[in-house]
Amino acid sequence: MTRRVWSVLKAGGAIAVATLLVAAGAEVFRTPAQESTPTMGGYEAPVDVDTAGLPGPRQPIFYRHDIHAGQYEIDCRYCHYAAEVSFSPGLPTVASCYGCHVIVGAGNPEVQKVRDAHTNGVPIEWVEVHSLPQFVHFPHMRHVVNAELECQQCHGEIQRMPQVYQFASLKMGWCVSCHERSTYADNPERQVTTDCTACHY
Amino acid sequence: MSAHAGGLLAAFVHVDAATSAIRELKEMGYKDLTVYTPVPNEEVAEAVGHPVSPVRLWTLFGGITGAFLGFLMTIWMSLDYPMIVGGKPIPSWIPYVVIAFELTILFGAGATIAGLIFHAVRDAKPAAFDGRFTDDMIGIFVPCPVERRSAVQQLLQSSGAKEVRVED
Amino acid sequence: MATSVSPETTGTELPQPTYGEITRDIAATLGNPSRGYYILFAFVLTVLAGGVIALLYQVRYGMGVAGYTPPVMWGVYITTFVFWVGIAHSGTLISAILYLFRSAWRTAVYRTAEAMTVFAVMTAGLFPLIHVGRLWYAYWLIPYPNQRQLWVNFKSPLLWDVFAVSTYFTVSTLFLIVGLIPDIAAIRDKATGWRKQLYRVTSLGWRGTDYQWRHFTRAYLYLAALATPLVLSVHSVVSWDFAMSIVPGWHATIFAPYFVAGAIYSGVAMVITLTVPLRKVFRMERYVTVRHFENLSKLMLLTGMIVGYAYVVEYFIAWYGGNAFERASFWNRAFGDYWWATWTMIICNGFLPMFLWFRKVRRSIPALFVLALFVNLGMWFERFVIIVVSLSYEYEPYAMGHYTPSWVEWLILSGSFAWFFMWFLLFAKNFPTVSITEVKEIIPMPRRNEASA
Amino acid sequence: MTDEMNRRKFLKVLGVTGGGAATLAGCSTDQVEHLIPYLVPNEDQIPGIATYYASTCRECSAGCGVHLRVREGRAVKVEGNPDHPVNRGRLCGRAQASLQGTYNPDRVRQPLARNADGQFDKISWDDALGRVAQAVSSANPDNVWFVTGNEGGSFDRFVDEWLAALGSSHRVVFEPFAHEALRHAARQVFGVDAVPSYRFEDAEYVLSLGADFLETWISPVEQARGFAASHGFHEGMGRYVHVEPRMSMTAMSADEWIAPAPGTEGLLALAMAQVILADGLGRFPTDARRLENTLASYTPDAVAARTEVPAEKILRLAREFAAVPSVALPGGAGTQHPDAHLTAAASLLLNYVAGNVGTTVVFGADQNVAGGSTYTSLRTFQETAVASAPDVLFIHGANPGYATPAAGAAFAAAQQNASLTVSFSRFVDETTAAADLILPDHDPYEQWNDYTPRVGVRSLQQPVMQPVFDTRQTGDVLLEVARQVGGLLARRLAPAGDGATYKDYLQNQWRRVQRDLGDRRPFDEFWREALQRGGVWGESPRRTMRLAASAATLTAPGWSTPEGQFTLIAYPSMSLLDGRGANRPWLQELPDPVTKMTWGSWVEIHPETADGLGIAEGDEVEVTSPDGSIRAPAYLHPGLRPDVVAVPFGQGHTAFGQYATDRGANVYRVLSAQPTEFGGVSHYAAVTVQPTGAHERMAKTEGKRRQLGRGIAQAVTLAAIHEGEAHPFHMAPAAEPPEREEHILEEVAEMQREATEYGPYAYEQTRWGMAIDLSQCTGCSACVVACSAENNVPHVGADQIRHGREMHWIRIERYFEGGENGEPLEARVLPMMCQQCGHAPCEPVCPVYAAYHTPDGLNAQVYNRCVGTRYCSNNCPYKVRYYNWFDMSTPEDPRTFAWPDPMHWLLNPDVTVRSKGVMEKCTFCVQRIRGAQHQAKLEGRALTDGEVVTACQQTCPSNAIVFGNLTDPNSAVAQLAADERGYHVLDGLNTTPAVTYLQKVRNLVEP
Repeated sequence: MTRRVWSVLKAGGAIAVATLLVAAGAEVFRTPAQESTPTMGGYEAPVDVDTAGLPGPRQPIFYRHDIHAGQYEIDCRYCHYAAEVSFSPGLPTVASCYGCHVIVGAGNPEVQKVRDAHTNGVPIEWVEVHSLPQFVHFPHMRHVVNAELECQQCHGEIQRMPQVYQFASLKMGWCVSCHERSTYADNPERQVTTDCTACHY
Repeated sequence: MSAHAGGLLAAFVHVDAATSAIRELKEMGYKDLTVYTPVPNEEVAEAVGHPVSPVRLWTLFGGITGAFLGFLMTIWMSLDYPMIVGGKPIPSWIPYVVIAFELTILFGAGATIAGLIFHAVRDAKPAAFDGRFTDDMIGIFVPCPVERRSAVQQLLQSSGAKEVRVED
Repeated sequence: MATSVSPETTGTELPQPTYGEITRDIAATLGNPSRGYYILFAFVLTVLAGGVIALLYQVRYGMGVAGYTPPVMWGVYITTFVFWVGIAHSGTLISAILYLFRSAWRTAVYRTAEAMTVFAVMTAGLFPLIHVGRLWYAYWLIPYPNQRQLWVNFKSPLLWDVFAVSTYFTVSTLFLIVGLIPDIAAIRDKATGWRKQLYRVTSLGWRGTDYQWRHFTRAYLYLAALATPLVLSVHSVVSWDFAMSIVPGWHATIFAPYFVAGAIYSGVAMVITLTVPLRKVFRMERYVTVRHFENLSKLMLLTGMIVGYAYVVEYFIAWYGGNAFERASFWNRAFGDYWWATWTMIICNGFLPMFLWFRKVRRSIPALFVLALFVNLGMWFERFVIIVVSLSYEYEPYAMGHYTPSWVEWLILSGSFAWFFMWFLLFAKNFPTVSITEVKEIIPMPRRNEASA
Repeated sequence: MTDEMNRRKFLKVLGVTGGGAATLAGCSTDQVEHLIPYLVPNEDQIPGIATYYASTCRECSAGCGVHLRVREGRAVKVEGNPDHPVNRGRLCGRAQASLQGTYNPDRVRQPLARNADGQFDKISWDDALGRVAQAVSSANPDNVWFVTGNEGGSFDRFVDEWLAALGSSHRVVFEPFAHEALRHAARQVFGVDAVPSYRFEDAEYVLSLGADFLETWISPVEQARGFAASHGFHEGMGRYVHVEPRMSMTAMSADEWIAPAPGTEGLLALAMAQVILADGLGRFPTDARRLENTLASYTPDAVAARTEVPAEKILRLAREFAAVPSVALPGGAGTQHPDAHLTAAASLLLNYVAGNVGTTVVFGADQNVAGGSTYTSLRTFQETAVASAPDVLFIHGANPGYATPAAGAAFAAAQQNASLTVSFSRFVDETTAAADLILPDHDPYEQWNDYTPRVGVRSLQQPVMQPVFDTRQTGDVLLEVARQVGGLLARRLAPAGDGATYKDYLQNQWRRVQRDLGDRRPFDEFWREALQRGGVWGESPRRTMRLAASAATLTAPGWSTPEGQFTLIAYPSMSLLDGRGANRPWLQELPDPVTKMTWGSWVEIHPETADGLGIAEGDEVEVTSPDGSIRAPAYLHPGLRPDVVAVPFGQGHTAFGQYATDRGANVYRVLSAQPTEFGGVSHYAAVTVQPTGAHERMAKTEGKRRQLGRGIAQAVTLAAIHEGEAHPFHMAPAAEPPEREEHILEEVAEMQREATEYGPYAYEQTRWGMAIDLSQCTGCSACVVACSAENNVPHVGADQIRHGREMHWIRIERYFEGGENGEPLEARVLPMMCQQCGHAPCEPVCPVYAAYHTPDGLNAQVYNRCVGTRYCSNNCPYKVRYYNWFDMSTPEDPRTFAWPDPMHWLLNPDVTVRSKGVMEKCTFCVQRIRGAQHQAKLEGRALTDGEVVTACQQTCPSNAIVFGNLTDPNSAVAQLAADERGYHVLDGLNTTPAVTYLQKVRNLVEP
């Protein structure tokens, strides 16, 4: 069968199923996660934020992505150092925070927490924001290196977030909606896989 | 019991009496009789003289829709997220026949019921009723204005009605 | 419709009851239940509770609490599923097929059979759920649009089951309800108190008017026409669960007809099992007569012989086909670990029904009752043998194993019977188990000349 | 509380991970997980990426080199060290399970001291050290004893030095299987106390006199490699004859199995030597002539009666043996009966006259089989201890309280006499349970140490991760004690220096090693390289041997059992060895390669004998000897002489943790405590066998024992191959697929090309496949454990196994052939895992696509999609799908919980932990495939053949498994798949499996 015949079939089928399953048809044709390109530079993070109103979990330290990534335009991969090589993006070691904060931010109570963590040798227990079920394996490096995606595409405008919250649903339909319409960065001929064992094993 | 226009309600024991009464009433021009029988009875039906019920068309179209949707659904769904199983073609219509068949029956039956309800409700007209009609008696309700009632009652009794009641 | 029917074919004995008597007698079966009824009902509920507890236990700890022993991955649950689906079939056969064939004698028993069908399917439908490992995800078998954007595999016979069984349930329920409407109306006009309210609602405003009958008769006819191929398809589909696989002893073209015959066979047996006591309790001897039982037993004899023939063919083909695995499998059936199950099945289904050749047996209610019980037992074992015994002796000798059901499975099995009888008891006391309308229908309406003469 | 501390410490290095056994819940992403970053950057620890550290396996004396796969600071898998001369990257099952020792929930988590009412109290290290120091300083140095196992390295020397410094010489080395007979024989024949290395690869004829060289004897992995090279199919493949009253796993690979009268293997060897000498067949050294008189009386006819082996057969064996480079191996139970030293000596003579000594039997590269341990030295200790109560008794790395006759009664008595017993054991085994103080040692993978498996090979151990519990390395403990005791002890240990640790001591030793090797580099460089390689090794030295005078004094070995009794043969368990593996659930659940029994003991009885005694399989029998009796269910083993019963070692523990305690019977109870002439324990005993009337459903994984002519495990004779008749059995003539299928494949291919990256289904690109050469597979089951370790396969316990619910994704099927009406008994093994069928019957029946076919030819199983209808398993002809009957991964159900803390740290983070109600099966290690594909993609290149290695293939000691891309004609697997011996199991079903088996080749005698 050729793709054309299918698309016809698909179209016909789509209508049929829509009529057949009016009830919940919406989700079938759910729109992919909207993209957003980061706009860096000249951004002034608000000085004091109403923490009560912020979305996302409260972290042990009120770390401001909007200041670090937004105002000072520190590259995400400076702290999340493993994103280009590993499944896991990696979390900055307390030492690497301390690297700057030994000088910077004196007097700031939140910064003080980092310093204490370093001096007492007690690791910081961050609350996980983007968590996947254990039966899903998400290779960050493939998306960052090969697919050349911006972090913001899945994580949202991190550089504008005083407190990080989950931007995308991270549900399967969300992954698939992108995969099934994407092709390879280095080979537009080849469609990105929608094979189950790409993530589930 | 006065959701209906006034009229006469006659109860018959004998089927032939009832049928003759129906015929005569129709000759007198009473088209909108309501005849009650405890069981479906062909003589009565014949006397009343309705055409064959259109419900069967509902059945037919229901069935066809079912078959059509059955194939569309199965084929479209297997193409929407294609998966290879056991080296079989992705849309393989042969096994899908089963699904199509079942949906044919399902939709056919559903449509039949729908048709039954639709037509029964549509044809419904207000008329007086007596509990015995579901038991062992045949009932005829003749809606007629007061001035003509005596004539009709006359007719009904002569044709052997067990009792004739005036309903308002 | 059958207008003037001779007493011989009506099956009701002379003197024919009048319409009034019929309504009265049948309405009398409803009324307020006796103490015995409540005791029986309480017992049924207790057994059901046992089954439910067992099921919860299984869901909590996993399928392991059942006796499954790989390679036997299907056991009592699927066996019982097929058993109940089978039971369902004769109901539709008697109510739909015999209706199309205009065989008047069905009128007395078809309502019981039809109710049995519905409740049997309701019972059967539970088992696929009970037997899946992740009951809480069973709804994934339904093709509904979901955020995963995944659909179901329509190539899988299990999917066919989902559709076949649910369709069957819907259609047979509609069929039952439609048939009930005029009767309910009849009772409505006799009943009093809360029952009258119940019937007023459930009779959907039926009055037996000319136009109502006009559409009703048609609709009923077409429903019957649809139910007939359906009933044949459903058990064929169930049989394909097995026939479509490569398991020796399952992979056989004969399965569809074989299963359908078996289904009707077991169904008729169940009808007899139900009607005999019912008739006693409700004093229905006048309507449900020995003649009806004789007809039923003839039907049982016929299907029984088809089943018996299927057994013979199975073994013959296993030998004649020359497939080593097939042969081994069947040898194992007859002489392996499970010989007892196999022989129970062959004796109960193959040999015992042969007694029905004798008119005496056919007309003796007690004999029929006992025989029917044996057939029910035998038919359960038939499914057990086909499913469990075949699986226990497949291709890989190293992986062969022996399965024995656990207490959980026995509890759930008995619970399923309780579930079935619970519904049946409720039905029998609240709705006419003999069709008022159709029994009347085969008795000609009184005519004047008769009266004068 | 201390556990908590440990967990903290662990998490500190854990890096980014949820850790633990998260289970397969729905699709909910809402559990709150915490992320704990590293405190300080750890350059060789990138979250999500595995690091490998070299170390040494200390599960037995073989000392194989290992690589530990470390993820987020926790070791998750053991793999062989490819550079290591002993095992060349391969491992046995015991090594694969060694991490279950590290993460064992029953480890001693901190120092313990016995209180007044005999219970153990938790104490601090300071307290513990104080007590020991106090005891030592107040003790009479000459009354301090130190019992160790085979330490075989610097620690060995360290203990001696420590004792010497203290002024004691009472060092006792105890290793249960110490091969005293071999050493005794070497002394008698060549005058050296050594066990040579056997070079299988150089031998074309292998004659085993009871040696289970593929299971436990000396160095199984190394020998398996050599044996595969010699006996695996190739031009001029070797022949293998096994002589033993019992068919062991090793014997199952034999071309010919000869069951002589018990204890007469040596006699057979002597007769063969006699023939070779008399007929002048061998290439023997001239001085062998001196043996003529000694051997004269052992003509084949003379010994035929006693060995019950026909004379002409002996003659034939002798001729075959002498004709080609050959090797005779004494070992196993055959060298553990009272006359076993003679058997061993006889085999040395046989090797000598056949000219094998120096070629296939190499002295010089002597094996460290037991660190010089003898049973008699332990006896001496026991007697002295009873006479003069020891002040302090140290125990490290040995469990004599279990692994000696009468289940260690004598040692227990001696231990009772000691005023203080200090155990350094990691587990509360029988010996430790009776100790006063427990100072738990680090796990081998947590400590600095080294080991010398054989002369010329020095293997290093390094800590690959933070200690799991509050344990300390015994070396450091002893140094600390020395410091606290002060005085002579402290001063004499000066080389270690003040405040020095055991690591410093070790490095000093290695400075010496560097000097000996004449290495001029700075030490640090040498040390780092050694650590990276896992040790140092060079050409192993050879010594030429000449007969000693005593060689001529050799007499005939023998063994006799009174009328009406049976000969009991107690043999080492392949998985539990002497019982030290008994607390590793993976090993307990690993089916015995011969009987397929798990989780317990059994008594092997010949079916005829069983009939005679009215015993059916599963009946409990009582085996009684003058020294005691044991009870265990009977297993009817056709590969056994009717006058012999056999019982494996390893079970019947009274302590040693939840997995070992009160399971099966300890066969040591029926063995005589009397040392044999060669100073060992006799594993033979004359016993009576009585059914007790009890019966149990046995926890074994085998269904039928015969393959009912279905050609599952196939074999072909070498002769047939030479005549070009290696035609595998086919269920049905291999049929061409009808056109219908062709065009289906076309559509499907087209479909897939558009659908995915990994290439079309019609196999123009990748199709992953496997080839398994049955002529090399020995059934050692290492792959089974490796698979469990890689894929988080849980153990299910004895009860579930009785229900046939074992979970091993790969299983070793064992079928018996022949053995009836005269024809010889043959056993065949076949590793069976998911065949990844092209037309997989399991796929179409799944209602939810949980089982489907990936574009690269994998038969995938999506756990989180599975609803558990189990239809796929019914429809799988190979029965390789395994179902989660219970929840093995959550503690809610203690009956089946497989990962009690800290065992769950062993879980492979790359593989989903399956939960209750889902089907699972072999995935061809899809996580490794995808991992390799990701890596290749990152590096912008294509995958190369052999880049993806499955866990089973990686560990296979005999290199029987090859994995790769079937559609690449140049790949190793594709070429093997095209081999004339190749066949698919049940091919007639047209399932087109991706696994090709190559027939076993039997090198039979030409008739």
